Amino acid sequence: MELDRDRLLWLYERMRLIRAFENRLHDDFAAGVIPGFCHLYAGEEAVAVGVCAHLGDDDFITSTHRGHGHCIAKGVPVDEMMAEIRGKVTGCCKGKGGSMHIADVDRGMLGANGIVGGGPPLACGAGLMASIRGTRQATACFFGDGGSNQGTTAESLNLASVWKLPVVFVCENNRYAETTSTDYSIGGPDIAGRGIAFGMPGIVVDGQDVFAVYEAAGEAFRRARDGEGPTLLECQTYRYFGHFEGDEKKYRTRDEEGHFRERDCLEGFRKTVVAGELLSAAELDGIDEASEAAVVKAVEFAEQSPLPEPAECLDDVYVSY
Amino acid sequence: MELDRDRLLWLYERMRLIRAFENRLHDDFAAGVIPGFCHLYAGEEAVAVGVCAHLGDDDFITSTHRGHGHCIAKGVPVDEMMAEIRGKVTGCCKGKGGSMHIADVDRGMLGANGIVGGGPPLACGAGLMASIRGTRQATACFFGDGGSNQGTTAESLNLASVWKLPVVFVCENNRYAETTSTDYSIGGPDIAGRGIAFGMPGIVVDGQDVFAVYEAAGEAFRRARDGEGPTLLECQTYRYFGHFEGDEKKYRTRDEEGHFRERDCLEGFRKTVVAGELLSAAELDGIDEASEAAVVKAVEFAEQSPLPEPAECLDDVYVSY
Amino acid sequence: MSERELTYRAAINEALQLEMRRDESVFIMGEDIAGAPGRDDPEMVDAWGGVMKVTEGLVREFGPNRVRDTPITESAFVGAGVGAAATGMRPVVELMFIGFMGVTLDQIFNQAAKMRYMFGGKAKIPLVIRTTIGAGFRAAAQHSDATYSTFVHFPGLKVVAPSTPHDAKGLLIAAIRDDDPVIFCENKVLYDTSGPVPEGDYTIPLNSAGHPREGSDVTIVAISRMVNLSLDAAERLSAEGIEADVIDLRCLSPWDENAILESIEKTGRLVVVDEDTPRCSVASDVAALAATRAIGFLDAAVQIITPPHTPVPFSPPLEDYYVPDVDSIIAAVKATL
Amino acid sequence: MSERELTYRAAINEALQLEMRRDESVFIMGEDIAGAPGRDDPEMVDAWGGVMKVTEGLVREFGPNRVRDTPITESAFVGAGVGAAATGMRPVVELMFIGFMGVTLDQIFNQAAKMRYMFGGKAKIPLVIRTTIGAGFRAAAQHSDATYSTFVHFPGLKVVAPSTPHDAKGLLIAAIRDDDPVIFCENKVLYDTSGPVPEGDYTIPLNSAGHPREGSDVTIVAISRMVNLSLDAAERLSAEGIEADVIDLRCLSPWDENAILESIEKTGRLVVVDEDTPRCSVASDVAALAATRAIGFLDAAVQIITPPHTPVPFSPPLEDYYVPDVDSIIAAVKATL
Ligand SMILES: Cc1ncc(C[n+]2csc(CCOP(=O)(O)OP(=O)(O)O)c2C)c(N)n1
Ligand SMILES: Cc1ncc(C[n+]2csc(CCOP(=O)(O)OP(=O)(O)O)c2C)c(N)n1
Ligand SMILES: [Mg+2]
Ligand SMILES: [Mg+2]
Repeated sequence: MELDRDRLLWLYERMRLIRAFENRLHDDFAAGVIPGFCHLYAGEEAVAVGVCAHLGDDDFITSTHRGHGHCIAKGVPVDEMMAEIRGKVTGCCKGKGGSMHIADVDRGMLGANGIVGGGPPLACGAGLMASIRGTRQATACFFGDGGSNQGTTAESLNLASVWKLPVVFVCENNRYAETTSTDYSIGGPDIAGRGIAFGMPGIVVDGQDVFAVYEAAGEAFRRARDGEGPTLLECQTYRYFGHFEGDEKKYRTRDEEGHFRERDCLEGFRKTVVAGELLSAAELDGIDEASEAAVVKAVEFAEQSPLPEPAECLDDVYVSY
Repeated sequence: MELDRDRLLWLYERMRLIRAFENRLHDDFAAGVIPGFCHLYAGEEAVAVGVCAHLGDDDFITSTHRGHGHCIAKGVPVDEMMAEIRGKVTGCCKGKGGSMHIADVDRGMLGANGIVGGGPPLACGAGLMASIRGTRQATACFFGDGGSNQGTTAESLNLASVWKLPVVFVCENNRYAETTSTDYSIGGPDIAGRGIAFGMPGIVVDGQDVFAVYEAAGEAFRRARDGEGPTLLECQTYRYFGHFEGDEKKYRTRDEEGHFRERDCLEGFRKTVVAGELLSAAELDGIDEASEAAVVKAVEFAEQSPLPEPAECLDDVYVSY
Repeated sequence: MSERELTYRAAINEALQLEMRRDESVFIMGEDIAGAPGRDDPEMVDAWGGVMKVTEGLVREFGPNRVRDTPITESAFVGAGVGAAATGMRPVVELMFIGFMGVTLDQIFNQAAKMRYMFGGKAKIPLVIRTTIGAGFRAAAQHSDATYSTFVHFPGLKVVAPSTPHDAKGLLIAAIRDDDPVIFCENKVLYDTSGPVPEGDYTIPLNSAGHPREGSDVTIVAISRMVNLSLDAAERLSAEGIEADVIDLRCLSPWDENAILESIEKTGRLVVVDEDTPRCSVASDVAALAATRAIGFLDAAVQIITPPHTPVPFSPPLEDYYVPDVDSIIAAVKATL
Repeated sequence: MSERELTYRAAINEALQLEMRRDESVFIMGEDIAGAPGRDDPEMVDAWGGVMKVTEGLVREFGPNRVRDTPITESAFVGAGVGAAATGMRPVVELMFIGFMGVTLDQIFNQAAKMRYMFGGKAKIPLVIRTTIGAGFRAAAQHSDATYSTFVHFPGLKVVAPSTPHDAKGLLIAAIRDDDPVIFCENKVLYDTSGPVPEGDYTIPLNSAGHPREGSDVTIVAISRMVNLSLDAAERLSAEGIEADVIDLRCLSPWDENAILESIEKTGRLVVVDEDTPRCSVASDVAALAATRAIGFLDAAVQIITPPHTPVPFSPPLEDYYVPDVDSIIAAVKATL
């Protein structure tokens, strides 16, 4: 894997920023200042970051209800994100979308999605655009283990396969869909195999290891851009918090949580790069601090931003009507 | 395979009756006496019959737009079918459904379906009923190669798999969905593999050979009734006529048609049972004649039956309103 | 003698419990309606009881065979409800939010709704789909719709939207016993509201309207949570000497047209309050009913209060602007006078 | 100088052709819109040109990259249209029959329609979904709906339903150039009808009404094929001295409310003719418009002519009973006099 210093720093920075962002939201939700539903990505950072490391500004991603990590990995500014989640007019969706619809089309982030399975068809569309135009743009399509059961996902796997669309399907298998374990909901030995059945490579990846994700995604995007068609990566990971904020997580044990926390992606990264003398602990500590600071700044930005005027409710439905 | 004389006779009778019924409709459509869309099953008889041979009156099937063969195999009387297809009040749906919605719930035929992919969820429901009640009733779910791409089908495969529903999914892979060849539309090496990916046996079956279908379906229904869960049978077959009546079949060659006509299920059956001295040619000839006669009688019944009164349009929407 | 009070949530839970006890063919399914499916650990059983906790406790009484958590496959499990209903069961399926209808509409609109008709009356589909409607949760555009109009439009479906715990229980029991498919719309914002609910079972006809307040000056026809706002508006109007006749349009299809027409005859003025968006809505139907069958009685233009023709926005001030409020109802009433 | 006549089908085909020539970002997709996808044999190319032959010939000119046959996966390919539109293309997607909306509604209702709004106006979705509506083909309950009301109900969508070849071409070109998602409803029964269609490109505003006949006695507002029936009715009424003002409501959302209101002001009488089923329909909207904004001008109860609240039956006498006819329109007009 050819990962230079800059790339390594970027990976850690992004993962760390996601962690800081989500931890802060966890606290802020508990403090009652976050309206609506809030699904946090903490624990799964290696997936979004290892995947998006391969994407430029004119590549695309589609996302899920658990979209903050995808946004940050794709380069959406945290100030605008935090403002959006707080419902402020300076938010990336002017307060109209909130956490569940956070988006930044100009940066290729085609939206979090409140509909499980809503994203895969859209990802096919971005891929189709590139395919028809003959560009080398690629699209990453994130969805969960729960989302893998949705018919729209299966249809999209097939469509991308038969049209050889430049789409990388990234299943974030965090073992649960709300309270429902994959032991219960997934027919078949794994999710990756569904990709194979629909005619593409289907690969199980350690989603706690950003290097593993980075490597698997690298080959997948190469294939995609070279016109060889889609790939399905099943990244095995875990969410640290509840399904949404407020969830008591009665459906899983603290033991299980501990087991996964021991395989934390940030810790793992730190061990590897420090042991391998690729980056120093001090550099990483610096990123830790910078991330926390960036989030503090984002919260300040959000708090100081105005709410939208009520009548703005009426705008932005149509380009013209 | 334990196929006694009666069973052999039944298989041939049913296949032959379907063939006669569909050939007659082909002619009648050309003559302009059949209203609406008409999708004929000729060529695929071995599939419906080999599958339904394992079903009793209290078992269920779900069907497709190409449903006549399924009806006949499940025991729906051809008189009522022909009357329905002609829009007569004596039809099995009192003229309200027509060819595309032909049904007979009392005989476990849960309806042809105008929606590709409409049937599989319904089949899960019939299976669920049996599963919750703990009966040994089984359900066969017919769908096409085209239908195998529909999200509802994938969802149903998964649901039946995780709930171990007593459903046998029968994909009638007749190589085309309208004009679209499976070479174009099916991602992955075959359709059977999708069953495996969703956690059930997925088996490719020669759908021109009623014995092969009968045998594969036998094991599948045993599994289903014994609580071992669903099976996907991909039966490779061919439709002799166009997608619907009026279709010029420009998307395939006469050569290809000839190739499949050479592997006709009725001819194949005849050869096997006569060579094996299981049934005599004369017996089979007798069935041929009886089938033609039954269809003539069905047409007479239909022709002599009245059309519904116009205002019956208003009935049967609700049980009460 | 003090009447027993229950929340809207508890009233629905009780209706399910009573019907499941009464009739073996009733079962419920949906995503996480029990929670932690497949786990034996007694600490985990009933981990959620539904995202809104409406089905809490039922899995403990009836077990996972009749209280079924589903994978996220609305087409398959709603369709399984249709298939189970066609073959003799009485499924109650939870569609978590009405905005999720899009991933399963075919099974509702083309299968459940049309099956009986297409089959010449030779099938019945005693299916209930429970779903949640309504804005106010800051749940944004895909989780806040109140788009029951979509279902009212389709022949073959029945649609109800109770506004009180009492009606929720009685209508749900009626819906479960009914032999046609019923879309049962629960307003999320009402779950924590309380009201008197009789013990034991009772039913409310699926084609009836409620009449929570009598008055002779103006008719207010309202749906679901809008009934509560309309009653508040009526209180305030009463203080000014304006007496509103409030019709609770709890049954949307079929609906009690006569209740509306009789009230208009009495008052000569009509205000319609609906939380669904305005185009092709129940609100339009009510106004159209007036235009086609009560025109001679109308003394003023009909007033319709609905959200604007926009999706539901996220940010609190935007969402608050979106949902009709008491002031707008009062203004509409005054505009008819 | 004789005007060129084209069929409704050919007019639509021409609109697609012109726009595909003009703008590289326009492409079309749907099931069998060319036919025999993937086959090189020149005899097979364009084997169908769409189930209704509307797209015939386009694959020969534009090739399979821009004229894409799809597998049967409406959610995936309609959604792919949304995604392609969001990323800079102008897709025209064919949904073979409007009754198939149920397998893809989420991509239309929750994605295409809401995306711009949810994203704070920072996306545009220049998507056209062409679909077919209407009974009369003996195609039974799932292939005969005219349920555009469902789409009119949803904020974020535009909906048009042309009744003439001329309007079909001009509205389709406008729809393709429009930056919002448009549901374009083609009436199957109209495909073989002919009328004058100018050469070259022209657009018709997506919020306009047609006014094919002027009259001062009664307003008839009609949609799609019902316009033709209404004009026939108007002819017969004219023979009796009754002059109908016929409004062709070719644009359903947005719609030209003023055209309707002005006509009612002039005539004082309103008949609405719609092939969609009655509840929560465009017909209700038109009547509601009258009730809310023209009540002072109405001299008679509004009359609404629609099919009954039933699915579409198969058998010819039943289907003929289902669809509104000229006699029923005439009777409705007379009831207003
Ligand atoms: C169509 C649809 N069904 C149900 C839901 C409710 N819901 C939101 S998130 C979720 C679980 C999703 O699980 P998964 O795909 O594994 O993603 P994760 O939450 O684990 O990241 C469910 C059921 C929804 N939003 N959309
Ligand atoms: C949801 C839906 N999409 C499209 C159609 C139109 N259609 C009817 S049959 C058919 C082809 C079906 O192919 P397949 O499933 O292989 O069945 P076959 O006709 O070969 O028996 C299509 C596209 C439909 N009826 N329903
Ligand atoms: Mg998950
Ligand atoms: Mg086929």
